[in-house]
Amino acid sequence: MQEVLEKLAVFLSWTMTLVLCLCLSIFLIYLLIKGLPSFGAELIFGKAEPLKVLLGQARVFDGIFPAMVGTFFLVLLSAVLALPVGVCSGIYLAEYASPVMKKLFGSLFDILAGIPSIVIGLFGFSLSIFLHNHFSDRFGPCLLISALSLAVLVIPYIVRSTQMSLEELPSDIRRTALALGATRLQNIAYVLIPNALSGISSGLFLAIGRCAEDTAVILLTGVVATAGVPSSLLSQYEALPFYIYYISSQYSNPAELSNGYGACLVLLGICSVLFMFAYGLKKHLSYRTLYRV
Amino acid sequence: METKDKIIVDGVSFFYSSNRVIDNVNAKFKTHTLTAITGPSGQGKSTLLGMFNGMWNDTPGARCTGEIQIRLGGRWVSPLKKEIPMPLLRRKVAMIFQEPNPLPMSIAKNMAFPLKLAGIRDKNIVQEKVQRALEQSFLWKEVKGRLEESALNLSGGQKQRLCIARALVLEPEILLCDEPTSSLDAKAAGVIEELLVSLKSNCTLLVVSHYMDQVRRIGDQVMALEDQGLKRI
Amino acid sequence: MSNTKEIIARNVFFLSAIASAVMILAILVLMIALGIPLFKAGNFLAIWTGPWAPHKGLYGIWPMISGTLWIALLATALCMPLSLGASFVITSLGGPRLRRMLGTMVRFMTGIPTVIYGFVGIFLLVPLVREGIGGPGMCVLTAGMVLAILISPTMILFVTDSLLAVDLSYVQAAKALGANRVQRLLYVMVPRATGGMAAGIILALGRALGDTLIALMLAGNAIQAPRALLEPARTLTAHVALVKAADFDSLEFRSIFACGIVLYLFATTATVAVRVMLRKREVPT
Amino acid sequence: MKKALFQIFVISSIFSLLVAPCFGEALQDFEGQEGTIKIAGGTAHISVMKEAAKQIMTRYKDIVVTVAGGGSGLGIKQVGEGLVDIGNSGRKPKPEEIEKYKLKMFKWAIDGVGVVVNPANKVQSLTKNQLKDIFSGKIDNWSVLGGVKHAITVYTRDEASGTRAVFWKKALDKENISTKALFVPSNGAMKTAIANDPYAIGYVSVGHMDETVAPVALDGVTPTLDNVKSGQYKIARGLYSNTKSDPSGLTLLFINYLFSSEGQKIALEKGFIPVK
Repeated sequence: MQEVLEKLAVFLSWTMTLVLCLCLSIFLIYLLIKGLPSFGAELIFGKAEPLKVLLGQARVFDGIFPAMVGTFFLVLLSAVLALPVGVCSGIYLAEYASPVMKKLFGSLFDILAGIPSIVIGLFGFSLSIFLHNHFSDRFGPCLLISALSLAVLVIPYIVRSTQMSLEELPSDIRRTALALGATRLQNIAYVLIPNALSGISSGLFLAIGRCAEDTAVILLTGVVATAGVPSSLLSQYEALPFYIYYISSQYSNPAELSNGYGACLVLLGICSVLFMFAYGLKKHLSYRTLYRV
Repeated sequence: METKDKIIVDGVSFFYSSNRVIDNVNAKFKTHTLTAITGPSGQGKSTLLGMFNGMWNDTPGARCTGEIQIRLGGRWVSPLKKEIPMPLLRRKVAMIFQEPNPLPMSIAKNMAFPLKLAGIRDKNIVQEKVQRALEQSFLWKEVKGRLEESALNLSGGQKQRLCIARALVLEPEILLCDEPTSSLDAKAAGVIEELLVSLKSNCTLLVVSHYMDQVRRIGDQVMALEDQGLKRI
Repeated sequence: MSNTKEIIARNVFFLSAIASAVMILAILVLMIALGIPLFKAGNFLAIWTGPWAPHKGLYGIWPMISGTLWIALLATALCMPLSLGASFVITSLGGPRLRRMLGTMVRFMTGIPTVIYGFVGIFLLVPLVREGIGGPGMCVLTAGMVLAILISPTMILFVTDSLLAVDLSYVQAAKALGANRVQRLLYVMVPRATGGMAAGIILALGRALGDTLIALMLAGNAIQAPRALLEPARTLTAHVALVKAADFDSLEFRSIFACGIVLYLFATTATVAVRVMLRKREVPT
Repeated sequence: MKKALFQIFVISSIFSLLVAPCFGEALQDFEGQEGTIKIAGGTAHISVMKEAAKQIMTRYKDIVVTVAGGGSGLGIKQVGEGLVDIGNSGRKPKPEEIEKYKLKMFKWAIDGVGVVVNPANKVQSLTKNQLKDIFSGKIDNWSVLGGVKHAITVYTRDEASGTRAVFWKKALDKENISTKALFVPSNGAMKTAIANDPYAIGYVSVGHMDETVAPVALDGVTPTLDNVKSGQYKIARGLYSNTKSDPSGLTLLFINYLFSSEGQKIALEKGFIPVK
């Protein structure tokens, strides 16, 4: 009886693994078959000349260039906003916080990490309305608001990766500079942070990947179907994931749909490279940054 | 030789969480002597050393009672009461660890690192101090042509001597050594022993070691940490 | 001199932590504050349990709560066998090379953007379900299936980690007693990793509850509480995404803050549950 | 770099002078202007808005036109709050909306709202009562209407949609829409959904209809541009672009452009009935 159960468990495990692999393969193959034909300069630049577009002399209307630029700025801005706050909070938690504070903040960041992105998007949306009504008409859902909201979304990742990579430094490294008369801050700046850099950057890569793929937040905070290359922080913008969402529900001809598949491949490429970078730097730390243990 | 007291330990106990690690230790260490401390492992020899340069002061769960007095620059200070900023204390009470711990940078940078921490940036002074410290630690001849190489490429014994030199660069009055030879082969250990003895002219040394013969060889005074107490032998 | 620097730095670090933490509370407070007009307007209970019929002045979000639960629970249920099976293969059953390959595959899956799953779901799975099983195609089942794949890496990584965290000495002991790989897995590793495995399942459930795009793209967004797998449904998240288009001052618009609050509570409950389970695991048994 | 830009500017100005007669006057008014026009709201309008934006942005590099959907309700609200410069609506703004936000309405085209099914569907003609029964869920299988034996999938739009408002009032006489109906967020999405689902029924702006969907004759009248124009097909509505008080600057130029011969030509090309 027991033996049968064991055999069954093994059989089911293999079957399930196979099913999972099969699902993933079908998914990828389907995407490649549909997406590869549209791959090329025209996917990105449409009918405009690539060089002119890159020099800012021509505008793209039927390619994904504006969406790519929008996503790039969005990700860059969110990283710039989230990185200092996240790293500083991580340093505080790892190096200064008392055990009670550690627990308290740890729980809070866990909660923040678990909040659905649409809720954070809603927060950003409300914030933009608030700013609009109380400060200046120029505010509204825009690139800056989206980047701010995305920063809130990914701060827990950066905090956690910073905290964990500092905490897992061996005490050897930790006390070297201290024994040489370093102040706490000197120790952090000259020894701990440089040694924890790979962990911190793996967290940063995860954060960037998350920013690049998230659709729910930007859906509420300023992404639009047509905006061209964003001209300022307060302008609306296009973004790759939204483009894919938009095309999926309202493509008007087969060419647009095929562009959608192409955009899927581009986004998939960007995100998987970012995530693989993160795992390459610090595999285990990345797991825990994403899913906490 | 002066025979003034350098360190006075008076009824010191150490607790980690709720465990008593060291119980009511009393001792005196004289200037320009080398005191060797021995004893079975797990009795808190390293812990004891760490109390002299305040290594435990920020560790959650660690607690000391009693009093330690150290005479620095003619003034008595207490590391346990934090009468002096810890970085300043540690510049004068240097420490060497069991595992040589050069930082992942060049030999020259490693040597200049404590000076950088102390805010000394004048190139000439730095160079002069670095050279003197390397000479004191029998390392200058071996490394003078390769100061820009990574410190991690040195042999184990050289690494440990580099760490000693790095500690000496701030001209400490006391040098705490935690099992400085136990990760080295016999030959390298011999060099370190010789080096430590020669340093008595500069500082007061406390050397923790579990090699009884080594302890006898180098110590002016030998103490054993047993059953949580420190006894002279 | 360097002392002031120390103090400044310390405070900067501390304030950063405070600022990020305040965000979390600010989000909740803002949502409650903005939802107040809705709570005041009518029957408080009806908001959570009533139907959604804006033209009749009914702004209940029960259909969305129900839709969220249906889809998330279905996804978790479908994901569980997949993930447990894959975790068993990765931790014990597979050979070293296969383990590495599967590990890489799972890590790769964490990087696949949600919207792409949705995209492929619309054009590949929806017609399959519609023709093969019936119904409108866009339904609880379709969304649940895609969501199951989406959350599987979360569960697999977490469960794998918990299994591998089991003290090696136990495993060695069992090995010395003649237990084979399967027996070591089933009788030594799994019983000791239950806390972590349960935490992984809840974490994945949390992700399923909070996901927007899959349901928005694949579940049909109908405003009824679903009663079968082939019926369309609308999740709280999709509702937020759809109704943000409404008039800001209207009660209809305010209802999305009620959705936000419910989602926030769901997510926080899941997080707390995970923490509690992991704390249990830390206690040696 | 700057010099190069200047050269390009000179060359393109000369070029544009040469070809200027080809462009209508309204487009030329944008010459020398810079800034952003934000447009949101009605999704029936999007094709025209996008084309107009493309015309303007291709010619004038310092002007950015952003186009977002969201539905008529959103358009009216957002322009009222000053979040966008032009808020489109596929229904006439309600008197209280006009008063509250001091809206100025510009109706630049006429459109109809027609029922559509998948081209594979044999049922392409319904009575009004059948339509009401389908949308309320009383008729739930195509076989009842002489089609294949498969459940009907009803698609509808959200409350913010002007298309829904018009359809609900004029075609369904304000009768219930089943809660089982699937929701899509725009006219474009409705068309795509119907084109992909052989058992679907929905309603869409007549301007959006193409060969991927089949129009359904209602009480014998097919929703086509001609039938809307002649008044035979009753479910018609205006396409409005609304501004908060009188438009000025770029916004005014854009509205003017919509009413220019070119703007009206775009409307015609995109399947609407120009007002001029």
